[in-house]
Amino acid sequence: MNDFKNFIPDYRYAVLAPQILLAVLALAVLVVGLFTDRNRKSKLEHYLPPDYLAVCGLVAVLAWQSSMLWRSLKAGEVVQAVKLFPTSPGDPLSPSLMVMDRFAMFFSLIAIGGSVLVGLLSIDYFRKRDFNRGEYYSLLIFATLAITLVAASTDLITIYLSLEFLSLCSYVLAAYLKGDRKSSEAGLKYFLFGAVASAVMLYGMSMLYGVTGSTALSAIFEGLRTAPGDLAATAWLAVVLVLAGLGFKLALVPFHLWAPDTYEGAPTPITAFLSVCSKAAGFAVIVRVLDIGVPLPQNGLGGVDWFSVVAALAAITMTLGNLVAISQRNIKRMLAYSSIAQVGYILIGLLAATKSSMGMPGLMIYVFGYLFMNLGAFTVVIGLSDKTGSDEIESYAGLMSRSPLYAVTLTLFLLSLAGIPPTVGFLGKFYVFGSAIEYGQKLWPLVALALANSVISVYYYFNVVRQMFFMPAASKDRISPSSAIAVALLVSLAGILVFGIYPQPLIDLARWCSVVF
Amino acid sequence: MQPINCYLGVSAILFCIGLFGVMTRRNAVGILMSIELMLNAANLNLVAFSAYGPKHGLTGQVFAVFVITIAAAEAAVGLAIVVNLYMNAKHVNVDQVNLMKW
Amino acid sequence: MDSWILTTITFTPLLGTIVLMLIPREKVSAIKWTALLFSLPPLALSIILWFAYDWHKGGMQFTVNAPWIRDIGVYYRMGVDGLSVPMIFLTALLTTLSIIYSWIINERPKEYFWLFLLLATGMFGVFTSLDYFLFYVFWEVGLIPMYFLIGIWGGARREYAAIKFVLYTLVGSVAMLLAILAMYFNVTDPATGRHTFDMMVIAAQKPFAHAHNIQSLIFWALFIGFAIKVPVWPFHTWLPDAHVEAPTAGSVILAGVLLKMGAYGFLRVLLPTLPWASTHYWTAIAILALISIIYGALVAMAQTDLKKLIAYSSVNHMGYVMLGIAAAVSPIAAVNLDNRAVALNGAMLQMFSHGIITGALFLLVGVIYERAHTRNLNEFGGLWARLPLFGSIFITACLASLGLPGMSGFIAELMVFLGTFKASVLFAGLGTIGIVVTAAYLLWTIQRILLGPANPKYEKLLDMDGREILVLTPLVALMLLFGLWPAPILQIINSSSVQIARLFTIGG
Amino acid sequence: MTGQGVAFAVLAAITIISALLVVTIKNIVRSALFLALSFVGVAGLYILLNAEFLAAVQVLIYVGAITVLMLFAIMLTQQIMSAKISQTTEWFWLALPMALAMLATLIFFFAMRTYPVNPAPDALAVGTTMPLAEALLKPYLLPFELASFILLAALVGAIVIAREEKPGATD
Repeated sequence: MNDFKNFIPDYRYAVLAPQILLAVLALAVLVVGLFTDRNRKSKLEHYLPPDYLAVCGLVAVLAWQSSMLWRSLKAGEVVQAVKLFPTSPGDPLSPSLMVMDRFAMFFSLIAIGGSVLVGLLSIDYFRKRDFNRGEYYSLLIFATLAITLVAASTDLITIYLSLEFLSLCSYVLAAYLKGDRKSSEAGLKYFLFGAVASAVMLYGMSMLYGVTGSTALSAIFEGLRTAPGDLAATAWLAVVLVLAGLGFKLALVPFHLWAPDTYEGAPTPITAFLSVCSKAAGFAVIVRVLDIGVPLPQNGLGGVDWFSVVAALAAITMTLGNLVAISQRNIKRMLAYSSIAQVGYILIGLLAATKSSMGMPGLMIYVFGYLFMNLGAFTVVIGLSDKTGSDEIESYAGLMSRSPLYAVTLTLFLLSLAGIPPTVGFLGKFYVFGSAIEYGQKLWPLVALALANSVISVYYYFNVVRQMFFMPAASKDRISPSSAIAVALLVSLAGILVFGIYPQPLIDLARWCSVVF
Repeated sequence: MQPINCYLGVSAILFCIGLFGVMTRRNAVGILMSIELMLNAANLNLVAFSAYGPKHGLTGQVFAVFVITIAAAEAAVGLAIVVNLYMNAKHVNVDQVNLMKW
Repeated sequence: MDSWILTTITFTPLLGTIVLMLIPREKVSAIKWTALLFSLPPLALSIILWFAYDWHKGGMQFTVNAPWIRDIGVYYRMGVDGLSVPMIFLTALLTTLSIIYSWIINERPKEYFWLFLLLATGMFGVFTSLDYFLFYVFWEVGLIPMYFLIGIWGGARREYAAIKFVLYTLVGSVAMLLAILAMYFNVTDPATGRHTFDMMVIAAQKPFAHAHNIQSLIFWALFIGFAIKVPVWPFHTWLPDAHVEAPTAGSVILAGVLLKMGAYGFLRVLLPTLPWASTHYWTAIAILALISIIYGALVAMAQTDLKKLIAYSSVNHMGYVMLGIAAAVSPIAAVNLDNRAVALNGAMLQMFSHGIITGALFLLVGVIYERAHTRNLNEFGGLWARLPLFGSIFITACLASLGLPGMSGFIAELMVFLGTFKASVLFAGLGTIGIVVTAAYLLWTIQRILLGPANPKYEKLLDMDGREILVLTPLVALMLLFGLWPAPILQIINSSSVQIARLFTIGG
Repeated sequence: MTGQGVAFAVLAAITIISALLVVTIKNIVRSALFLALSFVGVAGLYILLNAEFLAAVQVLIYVGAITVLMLFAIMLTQQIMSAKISQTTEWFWLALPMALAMLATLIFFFAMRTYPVNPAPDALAVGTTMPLAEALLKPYLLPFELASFILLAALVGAIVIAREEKPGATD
C-alpha cells in the first residue's frame, strides 16, 4: 500500500471545489424538487423552492469560483495551473487528465455566470408551465458542471466524457417541454446530430490515439511532431474528424443543421443556455485541443495544418449564418443564425492567436461579452413571449410605446451583437479583428469578409429595432418585466455597457487567463 | 496474431456502415442503432491500438470502457426522447420532423 | 480651462440625455427646455474656443491626454486645431438652432430630443478626438441616433432611407476600421515603444511609407470610409434618400455636420497620414470631385422636390471641397505652398459655409413645408409677395449657395478654384461648369417659388414666426459676415492648411 | 491460416455482415437483433485482442442492455414495427457514394498505414483485466467518478422525459 497516497485527494484538489459544490447543489436541488414539485403548497416549497435554491446556489458557486480566480491572480505567475490526476502517478512530469488553470477558471466563470442568468430566466418560465423544476434545475447545474470540466480537460478521455456529459444534459433540456411537439422535435434533432457528431469525433480521437500512442493532449502534441510522414494524412484526417465533433458543439457550418430548429423548439431559457454556455464550452475545448494538442507544421517539424481548415470553417460559418439570418421571421431563429455567424468571427481570434498576442484575449473577451449580449437579448425574448405569447419579430411592433425598458435594452443588446461601440461587442470584435490584422496579410481577407458580414448583420438586427421603434403597436397594453427578468436584464445591460466603456479590467483578466496549459 | 491493419479495416468498414445507416435510416431508433455501430468501430480502434502498441498501453481499453458507459447513457436518453416524441407526434420518423430544414 | 473645455463641450449633451431620461415623457415643455439648456453650454464654449485658440501658434491646443485602455494604448486624447475649431462651432450652432426649430415636434418628443443630444455628443467627439479608437467610437455613436431620427420622424419612405443610410455609412466605417487597425500595427510610438492610436503620432510616423501597395490599400479603405460620408460620387446614393426623408432638423444636421465629418476625415486623417498615396491618386480624387460637382448640379436641376434639389446641391457643393483637397495634394511642381494652402483654405471654408448655407436652406424648406405640406417646386409661385420675410431670406440663402460675391460661399469657391487652376487648368475649367449650372438651377428655383403668378391655393400662408426668424437670423448673419469679412475664420483655418500644405510641397 | 486467422475472419465477417443487415433490412426488430449479433462479433474481436474484460462488458452492456432497450423502444412506438413502411429515406443514392468515399478514404489513409506498434504481440499475453481495474481506479479515478455522474444525469433525464405525465396533476 505504498502508493496509497495516490488515492487520497491531494490538497491541491481543493481547486475542484466549485465542481464539487456544483455536484452537491445539483443533487440537493434534485431532492428538494422531488418533494416540492409534487406538492406546491408544501412548507418546503415556501421556504426552499428548488428554483431559488438553484439560482442562489449558483451565485454562491460563482462567488467561490471568482475568489479562486482572484487568489490565483494575486499569487502572480507562481500558481498559474494546477495539474490534476496525472496519468502515471508518481511521475510529476506525466501528463494529467485535467489542468485547473486560469483559462479553465475563466470559462468556468462564464459557464456559471451564464447559468445564473439562465436560472433567473427560467423561474417564471417554468413556474408558469408547472413542470418538474427539480429535475430541470439539477440538469442545468449538471450541464454547468460539465462545462467547467470541459474547460479543464487536457486528455481525450476527459474531454470526451465531459462533452458527452454536457450533451446528454442538453438533449434532455432541449426536449423538456413534454407536451410541446416543437420541443420534442428540437430534442430529437439535437440528440441525433449530437450523437452522430460525437461518434465521428470519437473515431477521430481513436485515430489520434493510434497515431500518437496517447490520449493526453501534450503527448499527442509531441506525437504529432514526431509522427512518421506516412501518418501525416492520417493525423490530418483524425483532426478533421475531431473538429467535426467540436464543430457540432459550436454550430459551425456545415455542422449547424440542428441549431435553428433546436433553438426555436427548445424552452427559451435553454436556447439561451445552448447559445452561450454550451458554446463557451465548445470554444474552451477547441482552443485547448488545437492550441496544446495539435501542432501546426513549422520549422521542418511535423504537425497538422488545421489553420486552413478552421479558416475555411470560419468563413463559411459567418457568411452562411448571416445570409440565412436575414430571412428569419422568428426572433429565436434569427438569434440562432446570428449566433452561428458570431462563432465564425470568434474563430478568427483562435486563428490569429497562433501569432498575435491579442488573439486569445480577444477570443475570451468576445465570448465573455457574448454572454451578456446574447443572454440579454434572450432575456427580452423570454420576458416578451411570456406576455405576448409570440416569438415572431412582427410581434415586436411598437414595443417602444408598450415597454421602453425592453425596447431600449434589446436595442442595446442588438447593437452590441452588431459590434457598434461603445458596447462590449465592439470591444470583442475590435480585439479579434485587430489580432487578425496583427497576424499578417494572410488573414486580412478573412477579416474583410467578417467586417462585410458585420454590416450585413446590422440589417437584420436593425429589422427588430425597426419593428420596435418605427411600427405602430398592435395594442396599447404596457408590458413590464417580472423581478427575476428585470434582474437578469440589468445584469446583462451592465455587462455590455460597463465592459464596453471601461474595458481594462476585462482585458486584464482575459490576458491573465489566456495562457493555456 | 493478425496485423493490426486487419482490425483497423474492420473498424473502418463498420464506421462507414454506421455512417451510411445514419444517413439513410428513416426512423430515429434505426439511426440510433447506426450510431452504436460507429461507436463500436471507434472502440475497436482503441482496443486494437491498445493491444498492439508498445507505447499505447492500456489507455485505449480504459477509453473503451468509458465509451461503452456513455453509449449506454446515450441510448437511454435517446430512446427516452424518441418515446417522448412518439407520445407527442405519434411517429418517430426523422423526415417527418423535417430534419433537413434550414 | 485648457483641459476641460473640449470634454465639457463633448459630454454636456450626453449629460443632458441622462437628465432627459428622468423627465416623464408627458412633460413635453420641460423636455424641450432641458434639451435646449444642454445644447447651450457647448455653443458658448465653442465661441470661447474660437477666440481662445491661438492661431499664431497653430497646432493642437487644449489637448487632453488620459489613459483609457492601457492594454492597446488607447488614450482619451482630445485637442483642436484650426480645422476643428470652426467645425465645433458649426456643430454647436446647428445643434442649438435645430433644437429650437424642433420646438414644433410633438410626436414622441422625449425620444427625439434624447437622440438629438446623443447625436451632438457623437459629432463633437469626432471633431475633438485625436485618438483613432476614440474617433471611431464617436463616429459610430453619431450614426445610430440619425438612424432613429430618420426612421421615426421621417417622411413616407423613412424606413428604407434610414437603413440605407446606416448600411452605407457602416460599410465606410468598417473599411475605416480595417485601415485604422493596419496603421496601428505598423507604427510605434517612440515615447513608449508600443503601438499607438495617437493620430498625431501615426501621422508623424507615416505608416507604410515605403510599402506602396499596402499604403494604396489602406488609402482606398479610408477613402471609401470618408467618401461615403462626404459623399463623393458614386458613393452618394444614400444621400438623397436620407435627406428627403429626414425631418427638417435631421436634414440640417445631416447636411450641415455629418457630411463634414467625411471631409474632416480627409483633412485630418488621409492627407497627413498617407501623403504618398494621396498625391499618387490625386487625379482620381479630382475626377470624382468633378463628377460630383457636375453630376450633383445637373441632377439638382432636374428635381421638382425642393428638398431633393438641395440634397443634390450638397453633392455638388461638397465636390468643391474635394476638388480643393485634390488640388492641394497634386504632385505638380508649379503648385507652391501658397497655392496649396489656398486650395485647402477654400475647402475648409467651403465646409463651413456649406454647413450654414445648406442648414439655412433645409430650414427654409421646412418652413414652407410646414405651411404648404408640399415641396413640389411647380406648385409654388409668387410667394415673395405673400411671404416677404421668407422670400428675402430664401433668396439670400440661394444666392449664398450659388456663390454670389459678398457671401461666404463665394470666397470659398474662389479659393478652391485659385488652387485648382494652378494644379490643372482643365480641372478648374470643368469645375466652373458646375458653378454655372448651380447658378442656373438656384435662380430657376427662386423664380419658380418666389416669383411669377401666385398659386391661389397658398394665399393664406403666414410669414415666418418668431421661432423661425430666431433660427435663421444667425445663419444669414454668418453668411454675410464671413462673406464680407472672412479674416476671423481664415486666420484660424489657415494655420491648419499651411501645416497640411507643407507636407505636399517639395522642400516645404 | 492459423486458428487465430480463421477466428478473426469469421468474427469480422459476422460483425460486418450483421452490421450491413442492420442498416439495410426493413424490419426494424430484426435490425435490432442483427445489431446484437454484430456486437457479439465485436466482443469476439476483443477477445482476440486480449481484452477479455471489455468483451464481457460488451456483451453485457451492448447486447444485454442497449439492444434490449432498443427493442423496448421499438415496442413502445409500435407503428414502426410494421415491415411494410419504408425504412429508408430518399437520401439513399446520395448516402451510398458518400459512405463509399469515406470508406475509401479511411481504408487508404487510416487502415493501410504503418503504425508504431508491435507487428505481432504475443497472442497468449497475460490477461488485461487486472491492470485495467488498476488503471480505472487509480489514474482514471476521476473519469470513473464522472461517468457515474453522467449515468445519474442520464437516468434522471431519461425518466423525466419519458415518464407519462398524469393529466391534471398540476397543483
